[in-house]
Amino acid sequence: MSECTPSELMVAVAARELKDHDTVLVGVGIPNLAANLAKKLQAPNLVMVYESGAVGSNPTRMPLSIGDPCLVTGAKSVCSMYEQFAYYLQGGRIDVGFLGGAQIDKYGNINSTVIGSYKTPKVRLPGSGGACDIASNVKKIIVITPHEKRRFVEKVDFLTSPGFVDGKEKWKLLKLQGGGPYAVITNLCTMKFDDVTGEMMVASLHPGVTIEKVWENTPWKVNVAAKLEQTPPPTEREISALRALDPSKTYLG
Amino acid sequence: MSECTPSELMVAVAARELKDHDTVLVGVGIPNLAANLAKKLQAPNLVMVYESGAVGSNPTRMPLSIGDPCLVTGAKSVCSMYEQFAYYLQGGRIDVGFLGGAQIDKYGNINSTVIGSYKTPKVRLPGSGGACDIASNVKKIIVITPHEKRRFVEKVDFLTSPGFVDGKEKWKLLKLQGGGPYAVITNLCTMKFDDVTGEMMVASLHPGVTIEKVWENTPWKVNVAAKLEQTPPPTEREISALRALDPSKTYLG
Amino acid sequence: MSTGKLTTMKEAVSKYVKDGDEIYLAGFTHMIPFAAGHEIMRQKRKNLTLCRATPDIIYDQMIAAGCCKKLMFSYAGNPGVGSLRCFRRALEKGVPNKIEIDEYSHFGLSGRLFAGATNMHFLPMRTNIGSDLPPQNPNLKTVKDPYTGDEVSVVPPLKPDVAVVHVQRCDSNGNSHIWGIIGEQKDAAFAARKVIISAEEIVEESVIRSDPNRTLIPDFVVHAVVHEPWACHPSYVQGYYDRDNEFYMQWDEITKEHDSTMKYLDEWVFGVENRQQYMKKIQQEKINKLLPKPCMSAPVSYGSV
Amino acid sequence: MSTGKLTTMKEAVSKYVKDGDEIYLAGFTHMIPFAAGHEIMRQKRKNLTLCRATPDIIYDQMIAAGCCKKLMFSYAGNPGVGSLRCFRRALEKGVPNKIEIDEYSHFGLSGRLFAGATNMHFLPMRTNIGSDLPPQNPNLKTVKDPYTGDEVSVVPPLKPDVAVVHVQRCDSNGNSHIWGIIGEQKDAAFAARKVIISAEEIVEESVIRSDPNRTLIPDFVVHAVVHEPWACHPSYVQGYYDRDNEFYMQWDEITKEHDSTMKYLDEWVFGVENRQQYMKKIQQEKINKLLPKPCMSAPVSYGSV
Repeated sequence: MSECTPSELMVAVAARELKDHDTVLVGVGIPNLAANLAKKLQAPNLVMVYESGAVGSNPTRMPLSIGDPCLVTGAKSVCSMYEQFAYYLQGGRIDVGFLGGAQIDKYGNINSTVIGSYKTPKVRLPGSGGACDIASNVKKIIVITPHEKRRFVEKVDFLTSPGFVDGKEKWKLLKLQGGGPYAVITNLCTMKFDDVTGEMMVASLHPGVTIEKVWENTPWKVNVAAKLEQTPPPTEREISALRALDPSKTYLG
Repeated sequence: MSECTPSELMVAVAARELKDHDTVLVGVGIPNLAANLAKKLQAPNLVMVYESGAVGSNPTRMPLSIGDPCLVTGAKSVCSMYEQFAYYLQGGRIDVGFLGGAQIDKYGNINSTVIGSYKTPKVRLPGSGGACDIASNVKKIIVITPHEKRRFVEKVDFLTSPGFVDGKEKWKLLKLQGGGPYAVITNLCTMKFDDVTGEMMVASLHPGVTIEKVWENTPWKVNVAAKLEQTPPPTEREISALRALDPSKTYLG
Repeated sequence: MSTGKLTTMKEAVSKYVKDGDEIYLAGFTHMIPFAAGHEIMRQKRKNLTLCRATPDIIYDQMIAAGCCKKLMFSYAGNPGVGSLRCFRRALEKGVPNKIEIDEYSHFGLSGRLFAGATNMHFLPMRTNIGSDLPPQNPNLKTVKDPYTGDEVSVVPPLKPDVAVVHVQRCDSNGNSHIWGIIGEQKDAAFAARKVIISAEEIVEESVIRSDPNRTLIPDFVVHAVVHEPWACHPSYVQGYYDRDNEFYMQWDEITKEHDSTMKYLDEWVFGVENRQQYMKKIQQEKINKLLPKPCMSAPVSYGSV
Repeated sequence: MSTGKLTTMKEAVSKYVKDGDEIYLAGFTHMIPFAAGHEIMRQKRKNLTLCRATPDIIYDQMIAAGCCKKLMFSYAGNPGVGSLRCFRRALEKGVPNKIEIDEYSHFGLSGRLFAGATNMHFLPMRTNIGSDLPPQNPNLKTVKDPYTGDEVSVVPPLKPDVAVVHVQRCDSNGNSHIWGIIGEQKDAAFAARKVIISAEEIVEESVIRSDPNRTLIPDFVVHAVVHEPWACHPSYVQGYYDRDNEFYMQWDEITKEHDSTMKYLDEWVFGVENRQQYMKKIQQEKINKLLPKPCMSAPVSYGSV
């Protein structure tokens, strides 16, 4: 295994989840790196779509926001904000959406709105942005997050973006067109979701990590998949391609 | 009075109904001539909008359809079909719409769908096109039509585009945002609509026309406005400007 | 240049258009895809539901050729001329076969396609109220506005099996620049399950990427790309050739009888193999008259640091 | 060239922005109208409802300056950096005054504006279901889909009193060419009762008419036109100047305290008379770094016979 930082590990593992010809709704930072890494490796025909309306961007430098002008210069297509959400996201044309947030719970629900109560916030966070829309409409939600106790909670303070809500049976009644949460990738492991209950479970342990270490860093005793796998370590090829994408280590520090 | 054809008379009279800065939804032929005549005379800032999405067209020849390429070359703006109907028409931004049809009744309802019954048509006409949408949303509907008994009927075979439907009281309950029918301009007279009942009434007789002649050519005894006016005859200026717009007499024959 | 999704119209129609399909040949007067329509007729597709706001001459031809089971439309006229006689003959007399109709206003039908393209449950719109059309068409329903209590007309999304969209220029994967009257081209491409693009010009991807706001259709919704110059004659392509208005007027004469219509189709559709042969039959003099002088857009800069 | 609706930002704000108004300074990262925001602050407008999906630094400044009664938004962050500290200070601590919030997702708020621009009764959308936001916002309702019986989330139209939209180029009457990230610029202009356009360049009408598909805003919806180069700094204008990312990062530092924020505003907003003076205070070296190389669009022909 190549020596790598926890961020590099998460990005390398996340990139593997993307298939050639997938359409991905990309945010800046870590998800952008994962998408670009996949494009350099197994998914040369990955379609990158940004909330800002840019499609098929070809940036010559690292974009600093999803509205960065370098995402427009030489893009394949750019449309308005309502059109982006309506034609692409509501249109059911996005395979994978990356999300993050301050809290995530065992059903993959995400909170990026408020810590404490909505009316009297302890900490007011930025809010949904496109997150609730992405969560409701993409085929696979992938969450990349450091594995910290304050981020993993049994129940989010505020449900900004639906995962399986109260469990998969009830979730089906809501008839969201999206496929719901697919994977949560941390610096310790990859978690997926039980087909029947919709509960998070550890699917694969990253190199050198034990299930006990995952439990230590999760506030509830998270389930384990029937067949617990070992995450193949990042290859030289993955790491060197990744570092070339962020030479100044803005996101991979 | 200048010598003029019935078509020239109708166009000249219709053009007078347009004010400077009005937005007009223009069809080809007669309405196009009326709008262009008004623009040359009292309404230099008339905004001409076409169903095809063209706005502020500047055609160098007579357009042969509302989708004619000459309406696009040098236009101010062009948008998609849904956008044209949604932003302009539904947006409540059109002051005047010109309509025609096979039949018009005493409440200004228009039939451009079928003579006979819908399921077993005697004559199948083209259908609404944008007519129902225009009738429902413009502030003033103006109808230009030859005064013929087969065109004026007490009740249309099929209501394609709403006038005052069954009368103004009931029409108000439908809450259309448009202002309803405003004027019907024929080769004999200009008819307007009773404020209370919404019924058609003769408002102004064209030069040399008697009310009896109007009644002879209308299948019901159409009402007469409290103050019946005389249409001022077309001026030399109107007629010469008009003829310059259609030198080959395609529509003014 | 990569060959991407490039194919012939013959192949594209053979692969993507099936008997019984609901198809949308896009265009509001502008860029009506005649070449695709003719190829569908040559391949003798049957029981099609033909959808477009303005059926135009091409659907009149397809009705005469017996391809059509149902017409979905909002204005069944010959724009600027009068009736569509083949449509009327089928509807009024069952020649060559009875057809069903599914009728809307322009706003209603373009709204159905927009709702399909953006995958809405339904689309509320300010029209149809007071008209006699809703009682004839069960797709036109009303919903109570939860904010005002008013009854609002709504239409359901339309998602055709196949759309054919003609464009001025695209790359070999189907990233398409369209300008002039853009009608329902974008909505048709996003609403349909399969999309065939025909184009006046196939250009390098760099040309497309030089003006991304002009790209109304991105490649990944496109299944086949056909390089087909003059695909739209007698309709037109802004900046490339004008509408053949003479032919639109002649069509009224040609279609006076079903026999005279079939004679025309035998010569100009079934009697040729493809669009190239069709164009060879048209006199150069006539073609020259349809060629516009260039009238170029002022360029803009997309530069970033 | 006709002077049309040309005026100064001072005049335009004075005439069209009133205390208590609901205003929409448009832009999704791109072309945020800072010049208009600063002028509104200088004219000490109060009790404004500030609407935009991404409030960005300009609304953070206006909140600190005490102009804001309510913030309507969907993402109250400093894009690419972190929090909007003035927003949080007002919401969490009432400094300089308590503000109300009216919150949506991006799709929800851009949908409200689209519904306002196109005057819909309400807009159905696939979002909000399952989220905790609808119970907090009475504007988010559901309607039963008459075709499937499903419960569908809907939003009401948004029609602000005033919109300010910055554009790359327009004529003196406000016919505007916009490219790059076009965000909700068109929808803001069509939804609002009064529209102020600021522009990098005022061009002859013939430039606009050379490319009508690029005209997202037609003159007759526009009330005032202001020629205001660099109106968007520290935001950006595609093809004209890049985003001043350094400043976006500095803002986090500047706003650590209310006092330090006010010190910035005293110097850069209240301490200058207009945008020209603001720009004079910025070092030429910094400005040069923001200037992109041209990257021109391939032109198209709009010719007709």
